[in-house]
Amino acid sequence: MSHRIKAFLALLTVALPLTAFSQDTLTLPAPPQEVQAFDTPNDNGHSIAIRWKLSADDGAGANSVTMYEILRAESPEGEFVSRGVVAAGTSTYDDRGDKNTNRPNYFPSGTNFYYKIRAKAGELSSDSEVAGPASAKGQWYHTGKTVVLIFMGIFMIFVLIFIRQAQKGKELYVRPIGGIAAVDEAIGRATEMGRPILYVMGLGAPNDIASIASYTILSRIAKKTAEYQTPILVPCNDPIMMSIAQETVRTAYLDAGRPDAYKEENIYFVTSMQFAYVAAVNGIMLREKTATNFYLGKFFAESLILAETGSIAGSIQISGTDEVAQIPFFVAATDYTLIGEELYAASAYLGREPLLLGTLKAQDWAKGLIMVLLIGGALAATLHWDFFVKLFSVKV
Amino acid sequence: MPPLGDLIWTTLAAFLTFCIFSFLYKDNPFYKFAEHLVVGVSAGYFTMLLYFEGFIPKVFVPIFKEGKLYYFIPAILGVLMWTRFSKKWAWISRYPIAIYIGIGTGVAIPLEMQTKVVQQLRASMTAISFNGSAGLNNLLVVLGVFCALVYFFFSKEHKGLFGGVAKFGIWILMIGFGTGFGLTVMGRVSLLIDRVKFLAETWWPMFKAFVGAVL
Amino acid sequence: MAFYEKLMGLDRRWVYLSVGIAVLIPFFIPFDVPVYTTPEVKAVYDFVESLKEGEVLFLAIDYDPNAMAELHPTARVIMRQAFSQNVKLVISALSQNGPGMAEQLISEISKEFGKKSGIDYCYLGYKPYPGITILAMGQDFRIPFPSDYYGVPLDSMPMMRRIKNYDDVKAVIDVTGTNAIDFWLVNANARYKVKLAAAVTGVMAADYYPYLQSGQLFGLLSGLKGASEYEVLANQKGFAFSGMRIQTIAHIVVILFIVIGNIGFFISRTQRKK
Amino acid sequence: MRQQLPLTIIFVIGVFMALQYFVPHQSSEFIYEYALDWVIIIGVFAMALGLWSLFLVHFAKIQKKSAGWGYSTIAILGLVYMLIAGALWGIEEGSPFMKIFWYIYTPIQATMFALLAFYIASAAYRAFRVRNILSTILLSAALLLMLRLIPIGPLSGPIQDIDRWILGVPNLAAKRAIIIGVGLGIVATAIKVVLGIERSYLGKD
Repeated sequence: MSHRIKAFLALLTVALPLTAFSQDTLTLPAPPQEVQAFDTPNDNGHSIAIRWKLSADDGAGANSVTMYEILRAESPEGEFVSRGVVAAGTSTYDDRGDKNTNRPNYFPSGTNFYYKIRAKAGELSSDSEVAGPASAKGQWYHTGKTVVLIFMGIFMIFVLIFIRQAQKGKELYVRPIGGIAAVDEAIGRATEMGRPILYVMGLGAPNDIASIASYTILSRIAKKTAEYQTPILVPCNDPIMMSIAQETVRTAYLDAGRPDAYKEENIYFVTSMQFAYVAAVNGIMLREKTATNFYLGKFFAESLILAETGSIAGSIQISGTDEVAQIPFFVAATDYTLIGEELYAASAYLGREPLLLGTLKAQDWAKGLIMVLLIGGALAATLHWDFFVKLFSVKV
Repeated sequence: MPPLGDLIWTTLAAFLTFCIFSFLYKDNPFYKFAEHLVVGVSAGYFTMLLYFEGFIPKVFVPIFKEGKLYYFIPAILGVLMWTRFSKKWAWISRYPIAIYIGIGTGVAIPLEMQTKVVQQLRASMTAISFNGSAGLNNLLVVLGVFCALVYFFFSKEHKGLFGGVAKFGIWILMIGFGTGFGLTVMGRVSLLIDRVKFLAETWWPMFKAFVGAVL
Repeated sequence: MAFYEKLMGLDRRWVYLSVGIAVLIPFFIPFDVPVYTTPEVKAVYDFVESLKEGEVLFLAIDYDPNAMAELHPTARVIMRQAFSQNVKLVISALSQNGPGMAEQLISEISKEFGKKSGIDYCYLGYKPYPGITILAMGQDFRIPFPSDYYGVPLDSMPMMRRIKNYDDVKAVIDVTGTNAIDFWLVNANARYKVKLAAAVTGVMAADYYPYLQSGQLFGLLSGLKGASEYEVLANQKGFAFSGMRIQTIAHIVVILFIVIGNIGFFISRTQRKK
Repeated sequence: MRQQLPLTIIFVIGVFMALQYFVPHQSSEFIYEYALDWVIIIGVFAMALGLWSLFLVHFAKIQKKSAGWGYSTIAILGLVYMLIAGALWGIEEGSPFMKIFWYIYTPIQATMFALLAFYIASAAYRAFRVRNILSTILLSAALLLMLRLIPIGPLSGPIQDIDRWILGVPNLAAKRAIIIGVGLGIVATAIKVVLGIERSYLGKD
């Protein structure tokens, strides 16, 4: 058969199913019902929430609806513009936009808008009635985060109670933590061997709370090294951490009555990049032969490199981090590890000031409350008291 | 014959790779060379990154291009940090540091309370039952979290029943640490595989071709 | 120093040397290591193996170049297996910067098996909103993809004449590092009852075992390990197998040293008790 | 006065930023983004202190010709080159600046990272001894997870299921307890800083 006829036949066979194909969708899909448009709660005032009832032909009936298109206009009869598309089976949409005027998808706050939803089945579609007017408004309080505010309030009350108790001189028992008890012995060892102490504040940001905890511990350890006359090396990963470490150690030496023994050149900036910093600290450990290494703060993958190099150099190593993924490596490769929360308790243990011990007691009470809520919540979930469980979900 | 430029740079990269690996044997001049080189290079790199992607978009553009004069305030605070260059005026740097720390801690209180405490607590509130694997697993998770939290109590001595529960808690923690360790071995080995692949499949053929061509 | 003390206190550098050798040797001496194939991988292999000539399989390559290291081997071995049995393939790439990478793989393997676009396979390419695209394909592939990746209309493709939607494909295998798999589960498997299997990154795998137990997925490959098992089943030992082989040897070395260390430790404790 | 004012600043800013978290309004969003810019800008300016300290340390070694002064010159040269190259030819792809990044920094960084494969083996060898209950549990959990990759024939099936259970139950419980503990520790420490109970980092004179 000549080429042209074969092509014609091929076209014919293709066309047939197509005509048959378009036959059964001539009937329009049922339009979505009860469209509502209202200001999205708990937002910055630049979005409107739209809800509707699914079209009768979505998931049932002709089951032909594949998607819904959200259309918006400035007035009921005005020109409708498409604002977004959602898959069938979805009945909500947040029409959101940018807050500053010069951005392309700027969404004005406070202006009235009208919405309608178009149910689409292939090329055919049908529109719902127009809903509106609705205007976007910014809220001043995020109701979804109330549970966080309550938790913060309770925690604050515990702190204030136990601080006042501590100020009244109430004796407070604190269970021993291996790593902290070993600090004096570790510094003593460095003094005997006449070798320096290495203090690494971690690779977190200067205002990471783990870094702040590390400054408070450094201040107490520096006081001891001032008394023991042992040099302390603090290679820093960030200029601001360097400045804070210099202030902390200088003040510790001042408090210990030995301001002249403070050497600012021992607290210096190495570099900001993770593995270049680790390469340098490895060099310090082996060349300065530090007797005791402290790794306290936020650590990432480099934790094991520091810990293994330190143990090659034969130093006593006390580590502590709140990075859950790195604790296993410190536990395996260093002599003592402060696990997660113990890093934050260390400064209270070392300082023993009543205010700090008071906050520690508050932490324990908060933990007790959480354990009660934990058991209560599990029981509530089992008995399907979903209202109780829902109390603790945060709607961001 | 590979392009000379590529060959030199790739060989340099391979040489530096060997310098770092030599640290496994012991600290040596090659490692010291690579270490100091990367310290200098990385400090320079980060500084220029801070300049082009920190100073220009956050200070120069807002103030001089967009006329947002209120961006002068953080810039002045930044300059105040330079008072640390002199011993006499170093105390002034306490103010930018105070603001720096204040913003960090203020943001952390609600954020960490939500993500680490409330949401983890909410995630543990699952239906527990004694039959059916899902229910039983949920029960064991809730008990595990309970006992591990008991271990973290500071102001109560680990004695008697309380001590027993705490002991069970540290066992759970140790299982978690062992799991964390065991899971990570594969990831770390693949890092080494990539380095050896670079040497064996990128550098070596290129180097061999060059040596062959020259000889 | 007694023998057992040596075992306990080996110089670290022996450990480093052994790890180095364990990783280096396989690069030069190819040798096989038995791979245990898990049932969830075998289920996918057996299914593709059971497909007869002319039957159609939907292969969704829904990942970006950054997940390539873990997922490309799976896409490659499944595609080669299907083509070697003259099974026809409909291929999608529903992740933003994945289409170019997927196209390279398709052209490489189709050239290898002499397969033609439009006759042996149809590469649909990328459309935004994976949820809507997967749902619309349940009605008709032509709704989201009137023409394929190269701009050829589906209606003019001999292969696509009898293929309208999921009812005309034997199964969908989604290779992804993103949440596209959730859309396949809800919009394809649940709504149109199409048989679905998934190949995901190692990190994601743990979350998708429940779907395996519930039967929503008939098979599951997890990261490079799943790919290496599949390569062994299809005896196309490639990238995944060689990678996993080194991992296996390295893990054996680590475990050996743990055992050695403990043997030395046990003997020294019994000695001390005497 | 020098001590009191910074503490009040921290208290005011700390409380304000903590409460701002609960205000979704556009102006609160603006202040949040503006405050984060402050943190970045102060950090950018502080880098000068870092470079100065780096320069002092290495320059002192070079001047006094103390041990390793040759290496310090390399560090200074590396630093100066990157500063000049970045300033003159920019930091886009293909610039000499990025050439150094791809062929000097990246190989060293990747190889330092790869050292972990060796160190994880030696740490396992040294630490995983059946000394006491805790180290035995640590060792067995790690072993069970590592066995996933070892072809031990019929045993592999049960190993996979045990691992899935360990990951899903005890490991999950341990991680959740630590995270909740850390969360409380962070909030407590942050409150101590905001209330001025923890103030050693500010220094005294």
